[in-house]
Amino acid sequence: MSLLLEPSPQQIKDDKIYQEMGLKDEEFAMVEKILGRAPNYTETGVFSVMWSEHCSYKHSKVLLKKFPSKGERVLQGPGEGAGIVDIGDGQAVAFKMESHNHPSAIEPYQGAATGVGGILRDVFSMGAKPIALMNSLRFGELQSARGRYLFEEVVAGIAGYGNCVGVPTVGGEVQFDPCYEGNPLMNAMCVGLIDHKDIQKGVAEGTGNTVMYVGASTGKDGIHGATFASEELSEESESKRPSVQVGDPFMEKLLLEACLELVQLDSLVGIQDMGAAGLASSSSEMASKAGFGIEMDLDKVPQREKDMTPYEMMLSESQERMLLVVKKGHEQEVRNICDRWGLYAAEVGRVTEEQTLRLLHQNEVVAEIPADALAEEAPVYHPESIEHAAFTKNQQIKETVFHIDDPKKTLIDLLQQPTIASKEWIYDQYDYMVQTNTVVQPGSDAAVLRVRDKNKALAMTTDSNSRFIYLDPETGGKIAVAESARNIVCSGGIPLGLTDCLNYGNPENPEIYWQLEKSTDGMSAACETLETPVIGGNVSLYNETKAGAVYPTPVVGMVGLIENLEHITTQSFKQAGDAVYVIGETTPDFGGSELQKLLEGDISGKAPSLDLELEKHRQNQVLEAIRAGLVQSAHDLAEGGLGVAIAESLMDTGLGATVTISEEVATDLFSETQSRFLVSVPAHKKKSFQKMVPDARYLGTVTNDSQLEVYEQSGEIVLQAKVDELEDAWKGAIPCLVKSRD
Amino acid sequence: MIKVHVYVTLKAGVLDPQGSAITNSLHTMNYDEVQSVRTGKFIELEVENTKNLEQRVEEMCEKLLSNPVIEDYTYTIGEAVS
Amino acid sequence: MIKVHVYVTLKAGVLDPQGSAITNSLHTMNYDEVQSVRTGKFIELEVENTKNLEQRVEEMCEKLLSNPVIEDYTYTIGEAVS
Amino acid sequence: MKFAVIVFPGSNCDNDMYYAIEEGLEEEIDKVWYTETDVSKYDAILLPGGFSYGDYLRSGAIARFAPVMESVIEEADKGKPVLGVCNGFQVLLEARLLPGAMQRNKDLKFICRPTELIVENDQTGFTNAYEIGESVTIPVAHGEGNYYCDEQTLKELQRNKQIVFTYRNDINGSTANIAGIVNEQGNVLGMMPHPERATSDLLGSADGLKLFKSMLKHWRESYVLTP
Ligand SMILES: Nc1ncnc2c1ncn2[C@@H]1O[C@H](COP(=O)(O)OP(=O)(O)O)[C@@H](O)[C@H]1O
Ligand SMILES: [Mg+2]
Repeated sequence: MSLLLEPSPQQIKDDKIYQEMGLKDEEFAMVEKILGRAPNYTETGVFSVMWSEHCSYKHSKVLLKKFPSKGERVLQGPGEGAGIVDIGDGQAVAFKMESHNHPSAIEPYQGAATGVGGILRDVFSMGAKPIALMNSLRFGELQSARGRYLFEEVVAGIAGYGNCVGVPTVGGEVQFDPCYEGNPLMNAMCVGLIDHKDIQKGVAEGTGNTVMYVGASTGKDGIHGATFASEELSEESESKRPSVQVGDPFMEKLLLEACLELVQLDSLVGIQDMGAAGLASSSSEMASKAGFGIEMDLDKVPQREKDMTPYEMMLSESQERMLLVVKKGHEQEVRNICDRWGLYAAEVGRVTEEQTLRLLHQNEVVAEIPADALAEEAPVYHPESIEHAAFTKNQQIKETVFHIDDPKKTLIDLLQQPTIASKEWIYDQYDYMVQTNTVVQPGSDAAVLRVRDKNKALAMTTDSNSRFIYLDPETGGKIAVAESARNIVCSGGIPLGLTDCLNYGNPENPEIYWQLEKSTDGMSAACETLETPVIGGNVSLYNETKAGAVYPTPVVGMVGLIENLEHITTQSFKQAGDAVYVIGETTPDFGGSELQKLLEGDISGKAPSLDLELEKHRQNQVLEAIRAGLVQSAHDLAEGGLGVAIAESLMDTGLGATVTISEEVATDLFSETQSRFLVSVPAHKKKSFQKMVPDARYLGTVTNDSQLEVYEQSGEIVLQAKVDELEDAWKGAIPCLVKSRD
Repeated sequence: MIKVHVYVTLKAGVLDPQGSAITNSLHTMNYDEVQSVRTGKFIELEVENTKNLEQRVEEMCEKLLSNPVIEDYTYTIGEAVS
Repeated sequence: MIKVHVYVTLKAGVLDPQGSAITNSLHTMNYDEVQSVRTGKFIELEVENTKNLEQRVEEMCEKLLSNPVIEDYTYTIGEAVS
Repeated sequence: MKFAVIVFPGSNCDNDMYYAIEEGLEEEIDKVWYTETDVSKYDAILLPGGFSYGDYLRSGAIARFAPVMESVIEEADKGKPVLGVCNGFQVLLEARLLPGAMQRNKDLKFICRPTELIVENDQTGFTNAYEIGESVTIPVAHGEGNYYCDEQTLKELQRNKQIVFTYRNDINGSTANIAGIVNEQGNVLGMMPHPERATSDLLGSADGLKLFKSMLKHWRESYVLTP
């Protein structure tokens, strides 16, 4: 009966109801042309979600094509649930990152939780067993009660979901900046392990094969509020209010286990999770990819609420659901597995020769759309691009050189900056050990997981310094990729490839589009040189509030292969007497640095430059030294420069260090020049190390007195601090910010 | 002192996985007469009698005790005791 | 169909960390009139009308819905509806 | 020695437990599905960590009624070793095989970290390879590990030496810093920390392996050597 309240095709057209669903006039005209008639309400809804930015990438497709996505090891590039890279022994690693920014801003706990759930399904629907979760988060500076609430709840939501499913959350990154105050970012990444033979695709092929629905029933969750013609339906609007997606990690765990068994069935043709745009996208994409069609009987879709309309069922984003295509006659095999896991498997349709998505409801055809039109033929835009005024302005600003009176105080202040401070408060809440493969726990440059029964391990990291990208999108884009690779290399790994999540403001604003264009150029260039193909990713645009857009924030999630367990390296100093070196020259680079933010309250100027060839060379050197067994610890120099890196290498070790720097104290200790590493080397291997890495500069030694002492060449002491004191400042900062009250 | 009872429930249409798990469990325990279970919170406050008690309780419910995005609440204000 | 409301509360003497956290939050939000907060569960069952309804509800509470080591429960049985 | 690790829907440390026995201890182990009704052929029963039934209602509350539990309770009553870790401990409490109850951690947050424990009783069939007063590092990962019992129960636990492990520092608000307890007969151990996560130095600690070694030693002494 609610069907009757839906506007007719004529009304949709005349009253431009399609606009409320997000379709533009010219897009609606395209739909009419494709169908040869005006679409009905359900069809309009399906087009509008499939042609949304989130599903169609209509503003970013052109840019994504630039990313290098091929490589010797790449088994699956962008286009499926997750990309897949070979790691030898018939094994491969599948990984992907995705944003859940908007839902996390509205309901932070559930938004973050369902973000984790979605990315897990992307990976296990490929047939891979999820072995690790990571995340990348952005918040305001925790000055407001709302900001702290968002932060606490997002972390709790990630923990609540991941811990319950039993996939360890092994790391991530978080930055705090006022630009994220009203629009936090929540990007989740999942890494899975798979045998080559088990790789699945989301395809619906073979006329007559059965389409099955497995998992939670469909409710009205997540149907976008703006897509309701609320005025016309006012008497029902209360009950039709779109509800927030709520995650059920327990259901996800059952679904995960069932899917890992299902992918072993020869009779399984294709499998895809119902993520954004739910049933609409999974069905049309599976059909389109395979060159077939799907006919679905919506009465057979398990429904959580009474009287759901086809529109609601197709657009619902209820969680923990999968769509399967099974060889005809083999449905019982699927049911058996699902039964064992307490899941309901419904036969909801069949694959058709004719390449159409046809939906039946109460014995009537309620939608008939060419499958390709939804998945492939979405409009593609080439928005206008204009150099961002902030860039123009910042390029003109002269370099500042800072002078510091009290280096110790500055170091402590920097260690308390939330972006640098210990993230223990966060990862203490994540079960990072379940599955018992986590060899390097959160807290080092990259997390490392062993591959069971093999003498190898996987290193993984997420990174992005959006301040640099804001100041200079192209250079900042390069830095994001390079920093990730540096983190992998410091752990003893060879970077294999990356997934990304592009978080930006409104691309219809030419300056924002320019940021998107330039930063992806920079990323692409870095990927070429560093040989890290992009095997998947996600785009999140329109991250804006009245106060403006977020910094351009392309987050990189990278995975590396450690070929021998003995190569596993962490950032912590290991033993008194070891020699400390810095690799790479230091110049005064303060644009976008933590020191600048600390002293001036804001960022400005030029981002540090990056020479990709030099970067590659240094990474090779470090990796070579690690693999030769010459290195005890390795750490990349990032936020806060050398001073912070040394302090971080001392945390929780009980050790100390005595080092000598040049006369440029501020620069030497706190500049953020790129392509630099801090390593420690056993005393008796100094010679071999210096031979292998001739441009390493000797700084001093690790000591056992739990003190950090920094001297100038002249012998004058610059800084002397108890490591305990540094540790307290560093560990106390975030708990203290969270507890503070207005 | 006045006792205030606050009942926080999930809005209609919001998934209640906990409720479903309890329903299933009751069924395996042969309580087949149970059709459905919805879970919520029951919060007891002891409050000094102030002016605008009702308004203040309502504020507390809105701001802290319930999450208005997914939950509804009701409350009862008891008799003053001791 | 009959609505049964079950209220599960912590036994007196059992610490309620969540209740204390809420009390503190309310105080920082300047609801100083709040003396103490105890949290519990509110469970709504929809039950077919059976014989011994009361006894069966009591059983469910004892066995599953509450843990007698730390919790007490009360319930109300509503009017039959449709 | 033949171990069973029970798999409830939502268990997620069952594999870890499996590997701890198979690779760490090098003994036999089967995964036993929660619908099985007879576990009598095993020499020891392990209830793993995780979120059985999503931890909905109260952790362990629903799993306690899983079909397999009747047989587990029967075997426990007969004196067979039963070890519940984390969620497994919570199930044992709900099943009243052990006294007390679990509440949310005092800070209301999940905590995951390596934790220092003190061995309070080295005379049990689970701890004979440790020494009393020994300090061991075994990780915790729980949101509801705040052990509660009333004063009288605590006195009994103390009198009967049922407290087996305590936390060196108060991490979750547990009564008397209790991390693990046995029943009066000493054959049922429940503990929040995860010994199966501490079975090799590569993972940060091998201190948990001794617990499984204790079980093996105890079994050999009590069943194999006696004719
Ligand atoms: N949101 C998060 N979730 C989990 N771990 C985190 C998070 N943020 C930071 N970490 C962990 O804290 C450590 C330091 O992070 P970060 O300062 O970003 O390191 P880097 O600059 O070397 O990438 C890393 O081990 C990282 O995995
Ligand atoms: Mg790093």
